[in-house]
Amino acid sequence: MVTAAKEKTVACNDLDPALLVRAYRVMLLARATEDKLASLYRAGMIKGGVFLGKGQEALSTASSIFLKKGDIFGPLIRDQAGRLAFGDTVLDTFRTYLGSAKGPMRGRDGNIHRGRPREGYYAMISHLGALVPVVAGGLYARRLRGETGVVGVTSIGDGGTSTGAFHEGVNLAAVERLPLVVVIANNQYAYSTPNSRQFACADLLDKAAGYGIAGFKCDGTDPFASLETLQLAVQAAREGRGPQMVVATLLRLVGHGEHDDAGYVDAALRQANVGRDCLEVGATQLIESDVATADDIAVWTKEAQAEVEDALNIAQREKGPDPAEEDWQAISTERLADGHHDLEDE
Amino acid sequence: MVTAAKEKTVACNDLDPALLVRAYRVMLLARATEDKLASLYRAGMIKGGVFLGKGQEALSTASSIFLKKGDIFGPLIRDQAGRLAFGDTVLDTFRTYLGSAKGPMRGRDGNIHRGRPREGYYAMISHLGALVPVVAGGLYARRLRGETGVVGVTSIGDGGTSTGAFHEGVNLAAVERLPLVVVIANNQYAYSTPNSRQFACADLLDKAAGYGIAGFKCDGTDPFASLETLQLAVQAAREGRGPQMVVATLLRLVGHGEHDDAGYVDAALRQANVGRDCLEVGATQLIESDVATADDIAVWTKEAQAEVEDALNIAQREKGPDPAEEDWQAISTERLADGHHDLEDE
Amino acid sequence: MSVTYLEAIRAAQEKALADDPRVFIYGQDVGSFGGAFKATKNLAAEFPGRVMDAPLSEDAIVGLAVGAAIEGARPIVEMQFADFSTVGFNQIVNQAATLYYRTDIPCPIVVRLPSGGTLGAGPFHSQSMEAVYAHYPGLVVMTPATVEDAYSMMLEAVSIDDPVIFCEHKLLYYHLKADKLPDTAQPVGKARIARAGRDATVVTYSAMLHESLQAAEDLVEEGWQIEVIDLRTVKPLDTDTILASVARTGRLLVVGEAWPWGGVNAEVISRVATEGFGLLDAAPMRLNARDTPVPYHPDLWAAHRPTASVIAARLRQLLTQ
Amino acid sequence: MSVTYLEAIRAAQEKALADDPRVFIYGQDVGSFGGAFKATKNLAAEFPGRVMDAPLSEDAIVGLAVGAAIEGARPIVEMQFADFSTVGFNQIVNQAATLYYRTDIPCPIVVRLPSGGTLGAGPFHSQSMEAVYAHYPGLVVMTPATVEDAYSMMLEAVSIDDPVIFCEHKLLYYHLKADKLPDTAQPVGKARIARAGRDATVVTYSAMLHESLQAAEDLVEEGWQIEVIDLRTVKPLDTDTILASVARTGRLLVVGEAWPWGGVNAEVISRVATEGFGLLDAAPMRLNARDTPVPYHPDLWAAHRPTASVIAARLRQLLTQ
Ligand SMILES: Cc1ncc(C[n+]2csc(CCOP(=O)(O)OP(=O)(O)O)c2C)c(N)n1
Ligand SMILES: Cc1ncc(C[n+]2csc(CCOP(=O)(O)OP(=O)(O)O)c2C)c(N)n1
Ligand SMILES: [Mg+2]
Ligand SMILES: [Mg+2]
Repeated sequence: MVTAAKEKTVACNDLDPALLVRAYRVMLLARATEDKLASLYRAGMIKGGVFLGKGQEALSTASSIFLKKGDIFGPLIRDQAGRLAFGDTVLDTFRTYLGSAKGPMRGRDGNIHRGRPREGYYAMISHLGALVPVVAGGLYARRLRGETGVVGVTSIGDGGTSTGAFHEGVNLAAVERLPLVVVIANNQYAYSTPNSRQFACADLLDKAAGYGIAGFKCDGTDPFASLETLQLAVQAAREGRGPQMVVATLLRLVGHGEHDDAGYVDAALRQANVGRDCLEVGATQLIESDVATADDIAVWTKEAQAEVEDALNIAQREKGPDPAEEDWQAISTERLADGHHDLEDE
Repeated sequence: MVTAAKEKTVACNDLDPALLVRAYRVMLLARATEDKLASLYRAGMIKGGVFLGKGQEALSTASSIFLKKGDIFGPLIRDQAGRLAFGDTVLDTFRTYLGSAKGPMRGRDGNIHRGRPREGYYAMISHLGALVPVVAGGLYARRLRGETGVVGVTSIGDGGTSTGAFHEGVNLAAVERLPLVVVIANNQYAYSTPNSRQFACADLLDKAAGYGIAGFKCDGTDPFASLETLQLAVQAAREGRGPQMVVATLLRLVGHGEHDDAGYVDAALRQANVGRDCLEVGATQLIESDVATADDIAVWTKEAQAEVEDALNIAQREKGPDPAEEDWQAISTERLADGHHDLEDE
Repeated sequence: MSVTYLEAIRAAQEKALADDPRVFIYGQDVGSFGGAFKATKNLAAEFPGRVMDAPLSEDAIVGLAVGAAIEGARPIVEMQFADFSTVGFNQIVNQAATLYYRTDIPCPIVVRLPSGGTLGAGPFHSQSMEAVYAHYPGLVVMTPATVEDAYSMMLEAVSIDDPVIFCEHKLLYYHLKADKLPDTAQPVGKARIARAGRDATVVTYSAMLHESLQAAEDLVEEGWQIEVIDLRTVKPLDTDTILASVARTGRLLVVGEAWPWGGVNAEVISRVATEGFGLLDAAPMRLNARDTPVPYHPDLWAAHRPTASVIAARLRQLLTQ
Repeated sequence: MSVTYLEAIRAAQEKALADDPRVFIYGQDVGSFGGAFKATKNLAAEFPGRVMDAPLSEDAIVGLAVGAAIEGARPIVEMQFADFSTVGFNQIVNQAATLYYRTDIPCPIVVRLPSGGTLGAGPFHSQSMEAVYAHYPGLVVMTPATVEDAYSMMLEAVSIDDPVIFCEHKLLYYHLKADKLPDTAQPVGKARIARAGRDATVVTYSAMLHESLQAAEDLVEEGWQIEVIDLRTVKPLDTDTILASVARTGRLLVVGEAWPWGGVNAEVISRVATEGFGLLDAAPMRLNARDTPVPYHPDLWAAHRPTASVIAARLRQLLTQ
């Protein structure tokens, strides 16, 4: 049983430059996608909420970039970047927000609830914490089938750690010694609620020992540190060392949703290290470590924006679902459909 | 914020001999009561389950004996002793098991679900963990009203620590810095489920730091140690040092309920220190520390048995509730009762 | 001046806090932020220490309220969305709802559930859970449909000694307006004839009241006079008012936004069929949402729940059968 | 040889485990202990690693099952008592029930709920939650009343691709016996005429089937022939069989053990009233438990739920009105 909560300060030197570039480009793509979502929201072109992960791209990318085909990723609200790194597309992102019938949710569910579970990309429900045992269950089934070396990653916020579902899920994963990595993005607030009204432990990482699982800590505004930490955590899980908890500190640089101006965020936090923009930090890191030049980054940024425009153009031309063609069935076994549907007669 | 998990090995010398005697006599009374409940069950005189706390009397007594009028006690399944120490009576115990209309539950609820909430003695529902936030809420209301120095104690098993309710409740209490003492009776099993299938932490006390609350540990088979530990914990809570977690190791010396022969319990555990009978340990302690003689204890035992017989005699003569006289209302506001009660017409 | 449905809820909470020191509010983001929908705006500043942000723990939030109620407090707890009350479900249906029956101690808590569908809200921010709670003994379930009721029923919810599930409809929050807050109110537990008529009775509640009133209006030019009853509370359910109306009209349509299996509509029809069978001139009818999760896309959503035109169409069937 | 209702459930799980490697069982004490009621006795030894003790975490237990189902497994999870499913409620109604609609991926899990009242079981070990689950889209809710159905419906529950809430009645566990397990079965989703009659129809399910059959028997000497329909599944609800019976008898009594507000009884009456209004010769009736928590004392419990004599009395009213 691994009980020691390890803390690791990371240098970038373990990471392949190609990976660093790939990760950074995902971050750029996520940012460009979200910037576009924000404008669409402001233009009234998205019905319902828009929930962005600005400032969390580094951690989110790191969460899934070490996963392979056959692994499981259960992203949460702020994981636009991690989704893209795991194989989600900008097109499917827009399709889901715009309700395209061609999107993975076919207009039935929207925004951050998208996924392609058959491909290991699970689709969250809104209830925070609820995804933790589901990802654990996916891993459990894989092991039962004899598959080894599979890893599952899921993420949660500081607020989500207060849910019973989080607790039960992490504890169950620990008992079953499942290869689950739980990434806690401690962005200081749950909607408007500061950490002081959310938990009383000195450090969220103190929770790891309480579950008897390994713990890692990193600066979530630092892409290199996030990558190296997640690489270690994913590797440990893959090697059979049971669940791993990663606690990253950072700040969300937008509102909870685009309707929210985040006026409650402490100005001092915005100025502090925790309030850094990981894209800026990453750019400096890449340049200083000679992995890329400022020009490279400018080009990638343009390319990301172009990709976003292209995807949006496609998604905007796609139709939404036709209510008349829906089967309006919530179960798959047709013969067991309950016959009583008043609205159908209309 | 108190985050250090303290461990304390206790000597008996801090405790008033009168308290030691009182505690031991409560333990004897609880044991005598439960022995009688077991025979009533075997004789088919109790309908429904009988759930006993044999082996846990020391810890349970210690849990509530330091509480005062105005404090809150939220006992669980194995707390016959703690209930008695807090002011519950043997008579009400039998009344509740036998369904007497004069019992605090008036035949509406039974066995371990009894309480007198107005007197700070809360009545558990079956769902484990669910009482934790309720006791926290009681303390919250007291503080809001300006009362200080109030303490609430509630208990939970090793199994109950896996519930979301436990987690949410303890965390909330920590955030609110409520004077709550949570006593975890780690009796090695949840029904038949051993700790190895319940949690993976090295020690349940490791959870305290994860909530940012103080932690104590004691040998739950040792009455003196249990008393001294709880005295410290209750005092710390009373002094405003926030929630306190006490983890005690012991074994339940009966089945989960009287229908259960506990055949799943590891024989080695029964032989080990954890399998000691706290009543025997307590007797030795009292005698060795010159607080009582073997004769005293024999007399007290007889007196406890006599008290039990007397109470049973009364309870057995009392009537159950008369269905025809029940109001069959689940809400107190009569004018808002829903008018639709088919069975009433019969 | 005009006041919205949401402002009425806020004003009622403000008055409750001002009038009764036992009242406090507990819920996620209800403090200085004023709540996800601003139903507690400024209340934390106005009533220091009595309007508190809770951890993200619905089970513990309701549990805390029950404990506080045992000690004589009168907590109002806000669920951020009704849909999230599923994780506080056990404390509501097994702890709060059983307390009085078991221990003779009332449990005066109010659980606010921002309920019902809105544009683009999708499967987990749109649910109508009134029927689930009404099924459990021990709960009062309120479903105000007007600004006046939002205000007066919230006040009464706080003042009665029993647990109240207060289903406020999000679609009405900002758009539904009244000139002013009411001074008097119909007693809780009594349904209201929102529109008098003689040809058929529509029984409905919450946001569907407005769709139903619109449908009734649309049928006027076809010569039909539709009576529309607003249930106001679904538990208790005011069977008498319903039966009296059906006695006049002989025809019944029940309209609700919740799912079709069971629920308020089934209960209303069942009561009329069992207790007022002879009053019916034609088979009663009902309109619910469809039996799927509430869809995200506006077009799907519009086809998922009853709307005025669907209600009107169904009424035409009812009137001519 | 004879086989009990409980043994049938055990045998069906055994067969499912033997026939399909994707099946596994997860729940508190289901492993070497064989479950609180012994519904999984010896299965852990027979199928190593596939029948596992779970931590005391209903939410996580159901969540695990959903995740496993996504990966193609077919988990059976046991709640120790139906009443405890309230703490796994969110995973059932929001995670499992919505998966197929949202993602097009079926969710073949079975949630076993030991349901209903027994002597001295009290408020938290007696509940009947079928109506609560049936209200939610996306769930199949089975309520077997016979040994044969306990067996064949459990097999079908495991084999269909959708989440099944399997409400097994604890009162039937040990006492209800059959000569042997069935080879064939009526399809799930079809109700069964448990006793043919011509004077009135009783629609019922689960343990109340046996009270209703007894009542029907008691009325024979008074010259009445009562038809008794066992719903078998409450969602889907086999409206056709009910309507066909009411068409023959003209009279309907619905009997259930759950609470009166809403629920199966309301849904059945509502369907008959809306779809078979003309078939009724008299007002339909219903019998439920009373609207309080299920009481502990045997005398209160006996007065809380319908029994054969109460059903017979109500039938006499129905037959003579
Ligand atoms: C169980 C539950 N309760 C309430 C909500 C409403 N809600 C959505 S996001 C949010 C705050 C989440 O905070 P955190 O977990 O820290 O994640 P962050 O938004 O900061 O990324 C809340 C309260 C929810 N989604 N689920
Ligand atoms: C939420 C919930 N799930 C299941 C049960 C059924 N149950 C009653 S006692 C018990 C075992 C409890 O174990 P533990 O918490 O260790 O306490 P102990 O019985 O050992 O004192 C279980 C599973 C319950 N009461 N509540
Ligand atoms: Mg956060
Ligand atoms: Mg235990």
